[in-house]
Amino acid sequence: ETLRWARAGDSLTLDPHAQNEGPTHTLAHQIYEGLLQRDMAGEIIPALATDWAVTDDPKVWRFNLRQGVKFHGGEEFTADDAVFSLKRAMKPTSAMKELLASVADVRKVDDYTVDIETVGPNPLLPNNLTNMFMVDEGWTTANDAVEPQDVANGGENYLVRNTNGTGAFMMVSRAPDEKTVLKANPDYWGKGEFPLEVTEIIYTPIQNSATRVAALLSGEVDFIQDVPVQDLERADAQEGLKVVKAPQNRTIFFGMNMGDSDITADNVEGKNPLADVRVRKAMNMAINREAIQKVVMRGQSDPTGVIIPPFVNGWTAELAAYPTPDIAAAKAMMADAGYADGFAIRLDCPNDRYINDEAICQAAVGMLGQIGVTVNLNAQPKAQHFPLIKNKETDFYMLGWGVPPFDSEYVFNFLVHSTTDKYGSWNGTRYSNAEIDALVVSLATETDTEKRNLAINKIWETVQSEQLYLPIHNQILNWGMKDNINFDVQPEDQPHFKFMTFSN
Amino acid sequence: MASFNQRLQTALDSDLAFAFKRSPVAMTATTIFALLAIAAVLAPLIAPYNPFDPATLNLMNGFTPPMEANEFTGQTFTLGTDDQGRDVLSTIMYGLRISLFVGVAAVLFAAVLGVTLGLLAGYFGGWVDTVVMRIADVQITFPSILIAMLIFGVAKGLTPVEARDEMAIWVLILSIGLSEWVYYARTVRGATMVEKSKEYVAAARLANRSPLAIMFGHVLPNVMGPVLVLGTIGLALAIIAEATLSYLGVGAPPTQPSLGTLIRVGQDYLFNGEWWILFFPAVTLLALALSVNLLGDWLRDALNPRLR
Amino acid sequence: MLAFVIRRVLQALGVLLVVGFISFCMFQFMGDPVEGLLGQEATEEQRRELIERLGLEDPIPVQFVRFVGNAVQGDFGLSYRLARPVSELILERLPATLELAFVSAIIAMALGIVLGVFTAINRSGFAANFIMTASLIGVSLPTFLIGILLIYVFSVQLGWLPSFGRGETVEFFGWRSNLGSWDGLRSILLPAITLGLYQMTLIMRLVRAEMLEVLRQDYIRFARARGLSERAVNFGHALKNTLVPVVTVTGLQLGSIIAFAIVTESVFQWPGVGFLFIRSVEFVDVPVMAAYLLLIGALFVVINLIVDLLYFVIDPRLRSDRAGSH
Amino acid sequence: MTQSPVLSVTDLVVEIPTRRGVLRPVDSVSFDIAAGEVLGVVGESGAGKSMTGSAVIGLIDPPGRIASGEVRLNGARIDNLRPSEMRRIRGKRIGMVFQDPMASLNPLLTVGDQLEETIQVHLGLRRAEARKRAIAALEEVGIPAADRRIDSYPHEFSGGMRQRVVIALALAAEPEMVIADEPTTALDVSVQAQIVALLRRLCRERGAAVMLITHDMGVIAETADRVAVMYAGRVVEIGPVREVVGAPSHPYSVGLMGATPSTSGDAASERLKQIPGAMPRLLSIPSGCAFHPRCPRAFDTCDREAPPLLRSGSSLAACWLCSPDHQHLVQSATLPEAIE
Amino acid sequence: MTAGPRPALVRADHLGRVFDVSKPWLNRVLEGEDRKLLHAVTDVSFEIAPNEVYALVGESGSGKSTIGKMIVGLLQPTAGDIAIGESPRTGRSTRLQMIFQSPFASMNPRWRVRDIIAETIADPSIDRGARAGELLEKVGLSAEDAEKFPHEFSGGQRQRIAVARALAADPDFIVCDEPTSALDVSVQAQVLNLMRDLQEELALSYLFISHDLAVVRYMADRIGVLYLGRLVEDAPRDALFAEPLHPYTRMLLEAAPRLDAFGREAPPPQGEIPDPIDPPSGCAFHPRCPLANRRCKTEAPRTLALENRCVACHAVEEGRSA
Ligand SMILES: Nc1ncnc2c1ncn2[C@@H]1O[C@H](COP(=O)(O)OP(=O)(O)OP(=O)(O)O)[C@@H](O)[C@H]1O
Ligand SMILES: Nc1ncnc2c1ncn2[C@@H]1O[C@H](COP(=O)(O)OP(=O)(O)OP(=O)(O)O)[C@@H](O)[C@H]1O
Ligand SMILES: [Mg+2]
Ligand SMILES: [Mg+2]
Repeated sequence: ETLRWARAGDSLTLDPHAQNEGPTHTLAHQIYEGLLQRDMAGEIIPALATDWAVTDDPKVWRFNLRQGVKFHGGEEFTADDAVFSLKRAMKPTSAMKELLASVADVRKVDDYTVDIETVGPNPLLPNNLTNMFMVDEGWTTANDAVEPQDVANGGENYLVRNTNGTGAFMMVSRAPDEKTVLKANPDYWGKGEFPLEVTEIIYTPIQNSATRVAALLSGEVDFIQDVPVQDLERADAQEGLKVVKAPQNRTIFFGMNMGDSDITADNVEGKNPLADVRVRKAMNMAINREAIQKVVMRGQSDPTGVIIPPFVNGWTAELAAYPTPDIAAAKAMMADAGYADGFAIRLDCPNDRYINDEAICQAAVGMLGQIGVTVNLNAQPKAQHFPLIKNKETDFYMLGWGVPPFDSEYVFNFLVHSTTDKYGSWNGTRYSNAEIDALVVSLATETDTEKRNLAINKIWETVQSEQLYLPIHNQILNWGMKDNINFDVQPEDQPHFKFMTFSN
Repeated sequence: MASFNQRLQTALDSDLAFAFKRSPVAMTATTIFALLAIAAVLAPLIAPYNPFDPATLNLMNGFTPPMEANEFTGQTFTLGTDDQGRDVLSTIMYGLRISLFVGVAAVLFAAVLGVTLGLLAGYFGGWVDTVVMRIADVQITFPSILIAMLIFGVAKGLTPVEARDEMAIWVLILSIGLSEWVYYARTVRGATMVEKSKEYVAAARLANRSPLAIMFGHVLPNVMGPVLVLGTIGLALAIIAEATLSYLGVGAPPTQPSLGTLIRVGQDYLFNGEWWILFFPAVTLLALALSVNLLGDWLRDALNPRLR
Repeated sequence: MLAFVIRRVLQALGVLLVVGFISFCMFQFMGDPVEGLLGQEATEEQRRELIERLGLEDPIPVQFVRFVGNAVQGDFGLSYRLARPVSELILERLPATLELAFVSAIIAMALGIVLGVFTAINRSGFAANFIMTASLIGVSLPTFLIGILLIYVFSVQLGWLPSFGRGETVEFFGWRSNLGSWDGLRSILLPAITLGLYQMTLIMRLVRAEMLEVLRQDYIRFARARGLSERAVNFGHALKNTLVPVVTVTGLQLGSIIAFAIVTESVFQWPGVGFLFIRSVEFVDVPVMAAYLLLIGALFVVINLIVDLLYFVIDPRLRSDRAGSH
Repeated sequence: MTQSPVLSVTDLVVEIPTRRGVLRPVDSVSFDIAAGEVLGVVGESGAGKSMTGSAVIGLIDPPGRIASGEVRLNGARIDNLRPSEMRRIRGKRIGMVFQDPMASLNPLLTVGDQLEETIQVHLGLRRAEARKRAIAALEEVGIPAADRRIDSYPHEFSGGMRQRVVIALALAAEPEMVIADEPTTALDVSVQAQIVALLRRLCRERGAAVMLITHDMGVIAETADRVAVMYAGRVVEIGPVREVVGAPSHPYSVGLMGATPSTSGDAASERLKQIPGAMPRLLSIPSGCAFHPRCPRAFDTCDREAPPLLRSGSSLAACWLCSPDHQHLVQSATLPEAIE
Repeated sequence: MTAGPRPALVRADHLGRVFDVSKPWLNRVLEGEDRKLLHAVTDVSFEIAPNEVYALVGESGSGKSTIGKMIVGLLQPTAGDIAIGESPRTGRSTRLQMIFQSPFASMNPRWRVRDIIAETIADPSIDRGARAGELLEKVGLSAEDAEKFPHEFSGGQRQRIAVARALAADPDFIVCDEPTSALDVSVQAQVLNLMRDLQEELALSYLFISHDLAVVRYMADRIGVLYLGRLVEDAPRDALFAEPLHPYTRMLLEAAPRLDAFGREAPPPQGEIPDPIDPPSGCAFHPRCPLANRRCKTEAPRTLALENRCVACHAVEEGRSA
């Protein structure tokens, strides 16, 4: 079966180690494989490694490789290739190196066995290997591409436009941003293990969402990612089409600068209204999350009171509880805090990053207006939005955060710890609490799971009582496709087409 | 003072008025335009809601179809509501205000700038002419969209974020005006060179009139005909340009939507059956631009002595 | 004529320099390329390194001189987003845009001239008046709305024509063309109509106005008085004289067709330079944007030059030696 | 003048419907022109001279039209022909020369193109032959080095040369009848003399009838055999040139001649005769004789009834003074010298 | 040229005007061309006495208008001087006025007649409206006409308004540049008569420019004949018409159609006016001149002052012209 597939963006490069980015990985996953992979449910399953375990030395993981696997070019996959690929992914120009930061060494044991030694014990290492693709050593070296493409420096190498993986599909042709054609790999090792019903993939990025939906509705494509929420119903209702959904590992929320004594984005002189927790609570209370869910998101979101989705370690139902909107009570709290007449503030918001991001912000403008907070909305492309947060140039902003390792620590490191060299790079709240910082740091080395979870709980309690963030909802992923396609939504938004089946 | 009635009478008897009374197209277009303009000007008085005040919006009213009660709030809206629960009718009226204001102001700006430069270039010739026309050449190299994006980029970099919403309108006016002045300048320059060589200008020089007095007292009134036509057509162009820019997201701010912003928003809901969000603003925009264009077209013919 | 060409070229270079400066300056104010390039989790050190490598800390005039120097050699640097030479990216996509513009221009010119002549000759006929009024709708509808409507009607409702992309393309000597296959032709139809409609109306109205003007001239009366047929008068004499101003405007319109392709390409997902430009603006891909603006400037200048030269071909009065004196 | 006329116009009326009413720029105009004869048509601007010429050749711009009357060419009616038939007459049997040689030629085509085109249409020649004929035609109108100049564009000729080209074009198919509408107004005196002489020579050689429209009395006096004087759309006087110019009957003709300054004679220091007022606009043509408000000798009949052409000497004049009933008026007051 | 019996009101002294009609610099460099200069007026001298009408005749392009504009100060001469009264002229003076050829283009169509006339009134103490009405009546229109716009008048009436406008400045001297060439004969007669009456009544001087010898003969006291920017003959009217000396003057007189010359078939003059940018060598008229000899081709004739008139012709000088 030929599958015509469209999504908003295109892969940025074909070099599998040059970009750590969703759409780029999605395409790479069809062509290349790692030692491990996540299946359509997000579970880790064997790929080029058949099994793996920590050795006696808690710092060393041993991987047994699959035998008889051939690259598209015919070369056999061996431990040399695995060592070469992992080392390549750790090179300075690699975008994957942070994921392997804990790796001290990679060693070939025999032709089909590889050891990975980490700096300290790292029970989560396999989580970081699912996007770590294997390339052929001989082919890569022969084509002078030992160093991954130097994206930052505008570099280019052979792998940027040529592929030679072990995956289920092989490249036929590619015009970036326009069209990519793949065909089934006749010698794929997974025959019998995966459905492999797709024989050809025609991949067209369609950025404009209306056009993308139109393409699906008119039958020009079979499968699209990122269906606009308003068109879900129509697409679902249309004869021959269906939409499948799954919660995504990403929470949308607003951040507030509570740390500075005065802020520039407001109209209050000499004071920072956001520094008062009553104001933050009042604002939290003014947000009508259900209205946003019903109207803006058309039900395609899970309103939440905490900035992590449920699959993440540390999440509890109590944390996720959110107040019912109560304008009167919120106003009272504002008055309490000395802002009976409200204040004005600028809200920075992306308009091309999250599902209906700008519309959510607009809705918030109206809701906050009802408790006297006059919000000036500044919606702009992500390229301009994110630097504001990183450079601490915004006092009130929208952000969405995914948690690939499925653990709260990841969130704390980036969003709760005060900003230092290593931590808190995305903490736009300027929140700084030495005690909490110490707790966050301790999580990395705490091996006792219970103690660790207690610490996590403690941190979350503080975050919630301080109302560091105004959480809105967890996003829901949805894919639109022909009725005869059987495919579940993958929580990382990664369709692996070798799993796709058709019913006729 | 008896002359007012007399002048009115003269005006009504004039060729233009005569042609007007004879042209059903011109009359219809004027009526439509007048209705739209009145709706725009009086919007704060006659619009059922104030869509620009976010605090009055109820998000739950979002996506209410025309003339149907909202499923959560039970409210009914003549033309339905948009994604933010704004009454589409009121929003169109307020959006018209923006579109018309931007259009008229941009045309005035372009006309004043273009006419002045055109007069100077045409009257003085020489290096004044060269400089003005070379600037015009460069200007025309950039189509209006690019000019607008450019000005937006610059304005965005230069203005504080708080001021942007207010600035947006002025930036629109500036960018559309800047992309249109060339047409006025070229036309007026040409007409001025023709007028300048006419003997009445020599007569005025003999009366020791200053060049400025001649330019504005003598030449200007005689080149206003084409300027009027350009202005009318330019108004339609400016309205469309504003809509396009707002559609591309560099125009009116989303909290103060113009017709283009409304269409941009509405386009997302075209395929799922919520047609009214796109349809009514689109029809309004079309009606506005069309009526202005029809008027301009008619005016061009009516002012052309050879077609009379 | 040589002098004329040289002067035009010099002027063109001046224009290009100004355009270059403007496009260069413009992007000094837009976004931060470093963020676009490195993404959310980059370290301070990486950022510093990159800024240095891109020379973003040099004074602006230095950056501009470097920019011009490179631009002259066709080197616009590497796209921040795609990490490939900009010139290559643009060359890759230019055929799509040029072809779209070309087909639109052909549609616009062919229909525009035919309808313009028709409405001029049958000035007071019903059909002519109808076309004239209908044409106003053409100039009153913004491009994006036309595109949306066409997609809605012809792709979604009727399912006749594709709604996006180039469809199947055929390669001729390295130029990927839509015109070689049925699918490609179907794909180019809607975008080309969207893009060309406005220009068509303009050209039609212009041709009509000019034609009416020319038909009033004495030499047309004289041609009639010599017993030439209506056909010879209308087409042999009037149309040819009409073409002089039409050529200028059409030339300029061709330039704006290419520029307005931004809107059309984004509505129809047409993989051309305009689309590349929009994507680049989103990613603040400065080199691509600068190169695009320069490209548009250069296209305009070249088209203007060609138009001016066409004048020489069409109008013998300009060819004469006495052109300077009157 | 006994032979049958080449062109015969009878009671021609041209009407132009406008939104302010129907205009009659030509009203009951009749005249004949015989072969080899030059009929001069004089009158002030707006008198309807050009309109008459256009009506004869069937080139009145819509919405103007011939409302009544007949135009006959060698006895056959041509005012009611179908466009295609009329086209075969234009250029072939009636040639026309317009006032402005600058504007009469298509600036984008060479002189040769325009000549050959015309010759091919009318004489059905092949291109090469047509070209030969074209060169011959240019030589005939006195263009030196015609074989080289034929490939020049109109702007490469001087005004006088251009008018020669126009004449060559008008006469290319040897028409029986030539209408020259102010062929020299745009030219200098010295060139004017050349062009008039050329036109007269060619027409005489070919025996063509000529309708020479002008407002220059002097040109008429020297060139025409007979003269028609037009006023407000009507022919007010028509007759042999010596009589109409030398001893006019109609008070308007009298005034016209008296108002014309001259390079000869002795009256240089005397005042010019002047007719008060100006020609009426077409919308407000006075009742009766259109000239009566300006006429020093008008009497009661004049504003009631329009006079027909009445015999006066060997010419015809549309003036009640020439009517036998009013001869007593003529006799009682001999024509005053000055009409003021 | 000659000192008249009375002190001159206007004196043009070796007046010259050159227009630069060269192609742009780059073309000249590339095409190896020189600067092209058009000598519109060369070495023209004449005097106009108070209350005298001096006429300039000549065919199109002979430089008549250029001289007129230089005299009133609309153009600066490139050579020679103009003296008004005793003093050399500096700047424009409203005491010199001009009447233009076109009755249509010479009045701003958007202005009322009153304003058109009042614009030239120099004296600020005068009641402009009243003065305009007065002047209108003087030129044979009515004072109420002041409220109208130019398009409400016929060509002849407009030329009367133009006269009124010229008179508004209270001038001594008016340049009339072909004031009647756009008018019909009957109207021309009215305007010419009016101008003559006013000249007598107000003791005006005119520089009367025309290409029509008959009109000139009617209006002028003294006539200058121009050919290609040079004054070829300058004589009192009667003398000129009775005995034209210069062959060009003769040719003009010959070519002018005459009301009484029925069926005249004189051979027409030869040739056309040459290109002023590239005029013939020597005497510019020699290619068309029946009397031309070798000297005429090489040597420009000087101006010969005869009794009360002057002429610039070798043939006259050599006595070949009889
Ligand atoms: N299309 C028209 N509509 C209205 N009136 C017209 C039109 N064409 C001509 N006329 C009028 O018809 C009258 C006769 O015009 P015609 O051109 O025959 O005059 P003419 O005697 O040739 O004058 P001239 O000497 O100026 O050429 C004029 O009053 C003119 O204004
Ligand atoms: N501004 C100018 N630039 C260049 N050449 C000029 C200019 N004004 C006049 N000339 C030239 O000077 C010469 C004399 O012009 P001028 O207008 O004085 O002639 P004229 O005798 O008044 O002719 P006409 O009878 O046509 O009015 C002409 O060859 C003309 O082309
Ligand atoms: Mg005429
Ligand atoms: Mg002149």
